Amino acid sequence: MNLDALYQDVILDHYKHPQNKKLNATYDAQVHHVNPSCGDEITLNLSLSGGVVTDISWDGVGCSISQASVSIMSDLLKGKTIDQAEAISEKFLHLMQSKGSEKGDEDALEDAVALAGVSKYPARIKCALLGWMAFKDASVQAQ
Amino acid sequence: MNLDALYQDVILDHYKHPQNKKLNATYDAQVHHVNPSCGDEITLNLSLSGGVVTDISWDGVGCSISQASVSIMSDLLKGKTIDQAEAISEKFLHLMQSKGSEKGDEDALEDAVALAGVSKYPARIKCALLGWMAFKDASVQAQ
Amino acid sequence: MSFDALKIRSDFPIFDRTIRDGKRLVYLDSGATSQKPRVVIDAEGDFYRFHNAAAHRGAHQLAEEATDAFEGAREIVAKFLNAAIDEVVFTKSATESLNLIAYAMGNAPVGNRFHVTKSDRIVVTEMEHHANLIPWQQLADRTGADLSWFEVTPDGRLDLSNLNSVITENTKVVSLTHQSNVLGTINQLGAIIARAHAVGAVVVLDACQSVPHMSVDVKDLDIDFLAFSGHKTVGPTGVGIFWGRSSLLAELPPFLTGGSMIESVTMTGATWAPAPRKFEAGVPNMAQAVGLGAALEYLTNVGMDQIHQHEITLIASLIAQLQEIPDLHIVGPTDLADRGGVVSFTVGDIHPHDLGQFLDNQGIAVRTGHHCAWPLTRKLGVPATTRASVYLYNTEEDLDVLVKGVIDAQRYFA
Amino acid sequence: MSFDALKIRSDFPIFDRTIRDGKRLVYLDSGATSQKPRVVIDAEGDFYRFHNAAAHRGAHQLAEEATDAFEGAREIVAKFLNAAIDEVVFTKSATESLNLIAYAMGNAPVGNRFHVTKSDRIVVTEMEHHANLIPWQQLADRTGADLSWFEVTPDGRLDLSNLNSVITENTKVVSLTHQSNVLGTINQLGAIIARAHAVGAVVVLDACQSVPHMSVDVKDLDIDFLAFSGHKTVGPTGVGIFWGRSSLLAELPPFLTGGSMIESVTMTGATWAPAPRKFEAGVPNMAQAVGLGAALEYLTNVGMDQIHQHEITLIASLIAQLQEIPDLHIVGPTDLADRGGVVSFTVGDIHPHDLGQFLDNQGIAVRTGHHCAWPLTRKLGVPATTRASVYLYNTEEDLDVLVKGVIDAQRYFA
Ligand SMILES: Cc1ncc(COP(=O)(O)O)c(C=O)c1O
Ligand SMILES: Cc1ncc(COP(=O)(O)O)c(C=O)c1O
Repeated sequence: MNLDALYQDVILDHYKHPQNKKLNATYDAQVHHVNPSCGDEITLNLSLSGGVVTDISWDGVGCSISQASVSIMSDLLKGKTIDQAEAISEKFLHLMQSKGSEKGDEDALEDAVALAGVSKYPARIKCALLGWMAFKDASVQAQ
Repeated sequence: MNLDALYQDVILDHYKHPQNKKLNATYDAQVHHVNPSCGDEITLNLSLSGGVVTDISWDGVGCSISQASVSIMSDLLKGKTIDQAEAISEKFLHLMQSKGSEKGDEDALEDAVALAGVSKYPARIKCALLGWMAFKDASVQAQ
Repeated sequence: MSFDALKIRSDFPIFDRTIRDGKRLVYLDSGATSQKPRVVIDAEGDFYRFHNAAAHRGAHQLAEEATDAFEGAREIVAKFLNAAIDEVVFTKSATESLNLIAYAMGNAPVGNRFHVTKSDRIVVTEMEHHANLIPWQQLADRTGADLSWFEVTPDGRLDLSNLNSVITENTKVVSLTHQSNVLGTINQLGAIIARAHAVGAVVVLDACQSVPHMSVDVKDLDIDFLAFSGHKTVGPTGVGIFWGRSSLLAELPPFLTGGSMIESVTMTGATWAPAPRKFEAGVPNMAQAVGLGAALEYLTNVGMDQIHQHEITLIASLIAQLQEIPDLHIVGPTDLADRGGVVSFTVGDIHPHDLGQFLDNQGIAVRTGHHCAWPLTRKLGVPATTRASVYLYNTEEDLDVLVKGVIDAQRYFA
Repeated sequence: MSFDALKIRSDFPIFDRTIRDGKRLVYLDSGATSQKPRVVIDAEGDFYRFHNAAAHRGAHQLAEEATDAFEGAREIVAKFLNAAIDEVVFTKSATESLNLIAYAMGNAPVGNRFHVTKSDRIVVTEMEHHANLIPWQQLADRTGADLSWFEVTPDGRLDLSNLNSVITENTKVVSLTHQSNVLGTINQLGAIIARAHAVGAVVVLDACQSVPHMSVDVKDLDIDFLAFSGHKTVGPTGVGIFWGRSSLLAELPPFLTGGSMIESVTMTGATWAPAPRKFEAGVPNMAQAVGLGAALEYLTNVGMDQIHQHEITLIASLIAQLQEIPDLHIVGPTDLADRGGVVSFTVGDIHPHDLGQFLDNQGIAVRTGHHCAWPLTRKLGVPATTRASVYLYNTEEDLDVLVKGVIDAQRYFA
């Protein structure tokens, strides 16, 4: 196995320089999610306006996969409509469940395709999904 | 295996014609014992006088081994001193635990040596001991 | 392919051994526990040989493989019962599964739909195995709830004539066996489930004697919870299943607590993972779960309907032959409708323990006693019975040996 | 004979396989679960192949043999712990054993010495595994009793400075781990046990991390109850041990109820068999108990003192090597007194999950996370740690591979 396929530069970059990792004081929904098996935690603030994701900010502790994934997600989904964000999230979930058989739709997922390698490591899929699940939860609460 | 070594004539005789199987109305101790794994039950009445077993009477349901054993025991221990009865009971217990390696002390155990074959069948030892355990319990209570 | 019990038997290594100085093993005690095919023994061994690690607890390859094997087994069980994967909980036995639901209900706080108080009722039947009776007695004791039961008719069926006065408006749970392990009776569940659901009670099915022997579809049956044991299902010892409707498992509090069933823990309290994890505290019985998966796949390959048909054919034949024997009394239904592969009987004055011993001496394994259903045995007015139970590896020849054995015993103890 | 870990390793089939494209398996996760020697796998298989039947439940030869095998295993466990045979209870896991005692105490009626009320206290420690924490939280919740605990010092030892104010006169039970599964600390029990007994409390020892690794004598320790898991003791999954002093087991109410644990049963109530049967409801995990027996015999043959010495030697070497690595921080005692074969650490900013993944890619299996001791991890101020744990089959070479792996990881994630 080539570890570089898992730890792509995009991931390590996001890990070292996470985007939107500073909780915005105003938000429409705040959620706190944990990964009980490893102890990773995330708090995510979401703002919506007229069916559009106007802001995602977050804070948390976790491994490079979970941190990079939420960083990428926050960049990617900001500015999208709720419907678009849901569709992208669905695609990302599908990619994670692909057991290494898919590369991901780069047009929709952009940087998030760098996480494709995670799908070969069942124990890490939850890391990659932590932020996305938090977003999903927050978007339900905010609507 | 020869089943006749287990079901000796003495046993079948006692089974068909059990001794002292009619509860005496007067007694110093009455006990009720069950064998939870097969449902066998026995009620035993014991009378003592001056350190001597003056009467053992009983009633119950059970297999040939348990019925014959209590019948033999009641015959054997009546008239003995408590000390003698305890010594005989110890010898019988020892015989039952012998896994078929002993024949039993016929002077002390008399008809009860016919039960020696039971010691080869672990599941039946409890049957053979049911009455003896009831006696032991009753003799403690009566003293 | 026609059903070939002899061929099936060759999959089970234990039949290569002999009993009591060279006699062929005639195993008629599958109601107590079933024998295991080679594929099950190997599945358990191979787990240890190739994939052993703590499932759900490591980021290394072995832990991934152990998790896959364990979760793969859950998928097989779900498919076997026509259930959703997350509805399947691994326990150590049906006994644990039944204690799980009874204790978990006892843990339910006010406001939870499972909360039990002294104004509630718990309903069982007179033909329950101790495992589906005592846990409910204990729950009734702890909560003050009333324990009621359906009686058994002289021919060994449930008496449902008082259905509405047994399952009252305040009934919280109805727990009963699918098939009696003593009588062979297969209980007809429709009216009971309808009434239970009408009063808002949940229905728990003790499927120990049905899941191994016929196809059981939890959706079709419309029950709420189900329990069975792996060891009666040609699977390993040390594993059982607790199944529950997803929406109900979400509300049911946990039973055993500890590692892997939590969401978050502090020194003063904890929150729970979603089902099934909430009900699986600790490093699970992984090798046994995997063995159970192999067992259910084995049974599926043979065909559950074929197995059931085979058993019915055998039991019809056995009942007919036993009825010919003077002084032999069958305890339980003799008509074949709604009846599984278990026959209990008494033979004149011969105590079952003596009969069992005699048969054992011929290589025949039967069970004697109250079969862990003591209240039923008392009700039937017998101190004990002898029970023969059949499974996929039994043949007509096994029955012939048994019938001859009973007749010889009559002569021996005459 | 000198201790030969390589020879021992050859008894464990899993080491014949490779990890991640051909790398040698360096298994440093025995704290989570141990690997199994051939004799254990075979003992479980042979039970099914030759002796399988329901123990204690049949009058036939197979049932006799199954009973002998199962009870023989109990004898081995008793000898291993220096306990009386009837004091050994088979459970499915340490988790069940610890739930057993907590629930059974909750079942104790007024007048029973185990009866718990809101004026009682339950004492644990901050270094407990969830399995020895949450069951007590739950008991405290159900009864209103107060839950208190010993804190952990910065160097990873129990802080006993407030012994008498933690174990108060109203303390009913003190339950603690013998060896921390995170820190490696072996707790010194003398003062705790003396104080507990002085106030009439019983002492429960979670021996999951000690029984597999050193000789544990329950009489010598003067404890009251003990729990451990078979799967960490080179034994099968699906089996654990609950040990209790004979006189206490006699008074402790049962936990799981059902078949084989009863004396008599009616529709309205039941009475109990004496221990250990009272605590073993249902057809037991026979094959797993037999496998555990084989495991303990295997360990005894190797020698528990030799195993402990081997682990101490390895861990001393490992700690020394880890301390050389810049940015690596050992969580737990670094002095070797009273310390077992477990080392947890953090490496700079590298998240344990990433480190574990990197090591896995080299064939090295370690555990990462909170190790089911989340309150301890919080207290230590780290979100998670990486844990290496050694056992009889590990070698200096395994440690070299680990140390090199950690250094390479630092470079990779730099
Ligand atoms: C100290 C300690 N206690 C309890 C347990 C629980 O053991 P199990 O999960 O086997 O029930 C473990 C292991 O996971 C442990 O390390
Ligand atoms: C009808 C029924 N219920 C429950 C049980 C209990 O199963 P186990 O002992 O495997 O837990 C049995 C078997 O013993 C049974 O036949």
